[in-house]
Amino acid sequence: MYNFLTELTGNEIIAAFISAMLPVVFIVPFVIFGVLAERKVSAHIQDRLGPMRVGYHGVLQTVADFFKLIQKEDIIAEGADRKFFNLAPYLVFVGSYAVYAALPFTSTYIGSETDIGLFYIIAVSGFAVAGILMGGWASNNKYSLYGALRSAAQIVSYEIPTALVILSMVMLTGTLSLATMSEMQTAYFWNWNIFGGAEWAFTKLLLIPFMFIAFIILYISTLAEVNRLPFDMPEAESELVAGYSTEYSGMKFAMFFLAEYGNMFAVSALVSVIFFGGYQSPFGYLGNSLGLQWLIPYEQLFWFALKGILFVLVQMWLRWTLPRVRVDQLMTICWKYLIPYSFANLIIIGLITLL
Amino acid sequence: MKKAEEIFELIKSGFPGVTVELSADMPTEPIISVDPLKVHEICKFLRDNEDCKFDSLMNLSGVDDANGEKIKEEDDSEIIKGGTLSVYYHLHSMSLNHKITLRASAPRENPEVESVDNVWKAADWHEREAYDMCGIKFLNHYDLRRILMPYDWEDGSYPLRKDYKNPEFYNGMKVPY
Amino acid sequence: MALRTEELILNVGPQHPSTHGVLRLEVELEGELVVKVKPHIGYLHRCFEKHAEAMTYPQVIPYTDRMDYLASMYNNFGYVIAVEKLMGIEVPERVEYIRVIMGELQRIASHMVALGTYGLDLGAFTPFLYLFRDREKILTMFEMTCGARLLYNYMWVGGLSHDLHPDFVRLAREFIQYFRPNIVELNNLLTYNKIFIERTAHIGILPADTAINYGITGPMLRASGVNWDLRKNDTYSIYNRFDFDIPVGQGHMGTVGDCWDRYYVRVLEMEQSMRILEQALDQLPEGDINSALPKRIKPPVGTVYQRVENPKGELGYFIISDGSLNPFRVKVRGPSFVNLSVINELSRGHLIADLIAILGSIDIVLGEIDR
Amino acid sequence: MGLLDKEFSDGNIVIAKTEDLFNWARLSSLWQLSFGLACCAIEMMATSASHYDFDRFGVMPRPTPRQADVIIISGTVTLKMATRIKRLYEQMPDPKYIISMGSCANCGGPYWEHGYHVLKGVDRIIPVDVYVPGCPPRPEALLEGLLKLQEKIKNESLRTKTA
Repeated sequence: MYNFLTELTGNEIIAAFISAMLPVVFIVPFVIFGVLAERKVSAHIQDRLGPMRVGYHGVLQTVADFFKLIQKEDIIAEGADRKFFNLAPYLVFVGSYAVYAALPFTSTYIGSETDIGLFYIIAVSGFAVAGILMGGWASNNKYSLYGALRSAAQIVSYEIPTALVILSMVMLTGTLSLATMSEMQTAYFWNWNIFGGAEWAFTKLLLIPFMFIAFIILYISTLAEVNRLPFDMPEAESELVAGYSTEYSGMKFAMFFLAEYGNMFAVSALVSVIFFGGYQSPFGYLGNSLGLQWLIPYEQLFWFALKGILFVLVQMWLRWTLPRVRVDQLMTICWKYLIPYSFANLIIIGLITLL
Repeated sequence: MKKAEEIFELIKSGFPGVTVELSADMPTEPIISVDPLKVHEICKFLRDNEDCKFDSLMNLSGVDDANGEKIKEEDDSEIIKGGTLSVYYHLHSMSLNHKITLRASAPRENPEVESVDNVWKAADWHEREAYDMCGIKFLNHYDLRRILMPYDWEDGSYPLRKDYKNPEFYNGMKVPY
Repeated sequence: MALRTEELILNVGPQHPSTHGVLRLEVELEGELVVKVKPHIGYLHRCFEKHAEAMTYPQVIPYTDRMDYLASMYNNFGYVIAVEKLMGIEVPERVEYIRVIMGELQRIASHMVALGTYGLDLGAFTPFLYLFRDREKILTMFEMTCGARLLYNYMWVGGLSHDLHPDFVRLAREFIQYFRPNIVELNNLLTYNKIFIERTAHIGILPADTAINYGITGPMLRASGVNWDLRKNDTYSIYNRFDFDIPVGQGHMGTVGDCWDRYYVRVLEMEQSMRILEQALDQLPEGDINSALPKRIKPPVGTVYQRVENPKGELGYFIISDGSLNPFRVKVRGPSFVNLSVINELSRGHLIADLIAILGSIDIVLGEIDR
Repeated sequence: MGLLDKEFSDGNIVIAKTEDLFNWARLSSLWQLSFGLACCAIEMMATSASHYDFDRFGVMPRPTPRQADVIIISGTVTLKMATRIKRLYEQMPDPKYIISMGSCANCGGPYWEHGYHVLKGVDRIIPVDVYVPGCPPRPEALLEGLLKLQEKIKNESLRTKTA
């Protein structure tokens, strides 16, 4: 995309700027949709209606929330460390936003056609930890501090199983680029990695169970990385009031909110790229059969968004069904179960690919 | 299962020289009056004695008996001089399923009663409440602070005394309607 | 300068999402470990006992409503039978039955809030709303009978304020039919959830002897394995006519007397309450509810201590009468007041998340702790 | 409170439209502080629960005062609690609103005469926007109070100071 824009405009800076701003066009509507969906999904799970009064069935609820939040007074407590306090929400947002640079939305649109997309995503999502830790510390509030420390411990721990699963997938596909990985799972859904990849061999059948294990491990650890219930330790409402965001008001709080929902989609998209073919359609393209080549990218965007949103909906479903685990149990799940299993999985997948 | 009279006899024989009285004319429950400075010993005895086994304290209440001399003040309010404040103990034995009520009355000017909170832990908060509300001082209580009223409430102002007068202001907030 | 460590003091409350009101806990923490909990109460001290001294006997009843506002019917119940005992009033059969019906419905409603908010404390939001939805049905029945949803002033000394609504019996039966499957749903959703069990089993274990020494009563005591229910062991009203069991904690998932047991005892108690309800509805006699209402309520000089099994434990009224129209002294022994005093014992050495779980399992109502 | 320090002397169409948008946003997204005091808090919970569903009006509970717009004083305010409520109110960012729910918060309710430890009306310490009478008010009454508050916000203006 960047190369295309450079040719079009002839200016690297403008091209970089435009390609950097493009995900906003996606994220903001998604967050508006996501927050509303969260409230509607939770409401319907809980036998009620959710927002109904703002627009038709409350569709404008998040818009109203947004306009209200920009009107709110920006409070910085006297004991807070102003510099870090102000910086933190942006850092958290950067952490979740930067991930979008490497996500292939369609076969033609990808922010940065880097070869090490997976590596980049793992690295850059660490930004959020720094931001949360900074915000929690700078707030000078004990609840925030607890939230921040929990969050740091949690995200850092869960990076490991994520990385291990991704590593095993890299072994299978032989690429670190998300675009290539999506491209390899083309055509029909039985070519997806979750069904053993595109290569037709007896190893494909052997791989399927281990792929499912890898998928479950990855999904659980991404759930923990974005601090969603049952792993929402950092903001555990009933224990830590609102965790690291306790002291934030107005727009800065909205940034945290934006980052959270942005992150939710980012990790869901990552899961879908790695296991479910990313932007690939499960049963061929309408554009191909109709002979309309220009239609294909739009179809791909549709499938990409659909898969991402599906996983986001699962995250919501889990959130409104399960209770929260305790902080030490969280660590137990990670270090005693997920990491050993993902190691074993890594070895087995490695052996199968050798066959 | 023992009757109040039998328990009364037990206490009397266990503590010679200590004033204990039984008022059995009450319509619903007989009450044993005991010396406020011997309450701890008697309660311990009642808890540990094989025939009593009062293992739980149901209730402990501080009461202003208002039996002293009522003096009219200039502003038409009354204050009470003399008389007693009482503490009522409702004991119950879960294993033997019998109950007894004790009363310890202390003089109003110096209401000191022994604490029983190391006999029954349940007494801890009840005693703090009786102190908070009636101003009864429990000797040997490890942590006798106000419990319901704010810690900075005026000293010597105990709401459940019959001659309690409400302050006009507390922390700059008007108290009366 | 040498490095040193000290405990961190965290103030939980009075405004905190899971203190169930305006309780304040001063928690000493070592990292996430709780070293000591110091409860500060009194943020809702509404001077009940002073009001009781200034009001006539019937006028006190609305104030009893406002103590344990989740179990108002039962607060009325305890107070009126205490005064009746003092005056020696026998109430008609129908009144006794209606009181038991109301009391048991109230017990179910109170346990619903207890279980729902307990789920909420552990992060499960949905069971809370399901239980509140079902609770509305009970409130509707109460409203039909006496016009109020929460604070009823329904039981009077010697009688009741209103007779049952003609539809009441049918609705109550329908409610039992409706609610039984919902308990199963609750169990599937929350009780037997693996995460929930992990969070509550082996947490905050209360041994039976400690419980008795602290004066703990109600579901909390029963969860510690003590078979003790005032409805059976110190029976009042007509509870001796009904056939029901007393659920006790058995340590199904962990140790006897842990948070899960305290939770589960309440689930089982709802079922037992429905059994009592069914029997009471079947036996409900006809009759005049007002025949025993005294013209003037002026009890003789004397004292009475009457205790009843409130949904939270032993609710005792100690009334001293000096023969006038106003009580001389009313002291209330609130179950939550006593139950809460054990929190330091229970939560020492647990994590801060467990402290919330333990606090929730005690099921406190601040209105009654502070009175 | 006026939202801007200086008044706009003559309203023009731009200000009027912006104002409408902002008022609409404020009134449709009133996040309440999840904070209960006494009996009324149970009715407040019932209002948030499935049957009455506060969420329909965009009311969402927030546990921290920093993110709340409206605080519902649901129950008796005691002297010990009064200073804390004042502090909570001060911790909330502007624009903020207060619903006083129930007789106790309005005027002391049944505790007005002998309540030596009860503050006779929360308006003695913080300004109240809407009073909801009742002991406790039914959930419908609280919803009505919320609608009244929305009406009030609708008529707020950037041009004149309202308080």
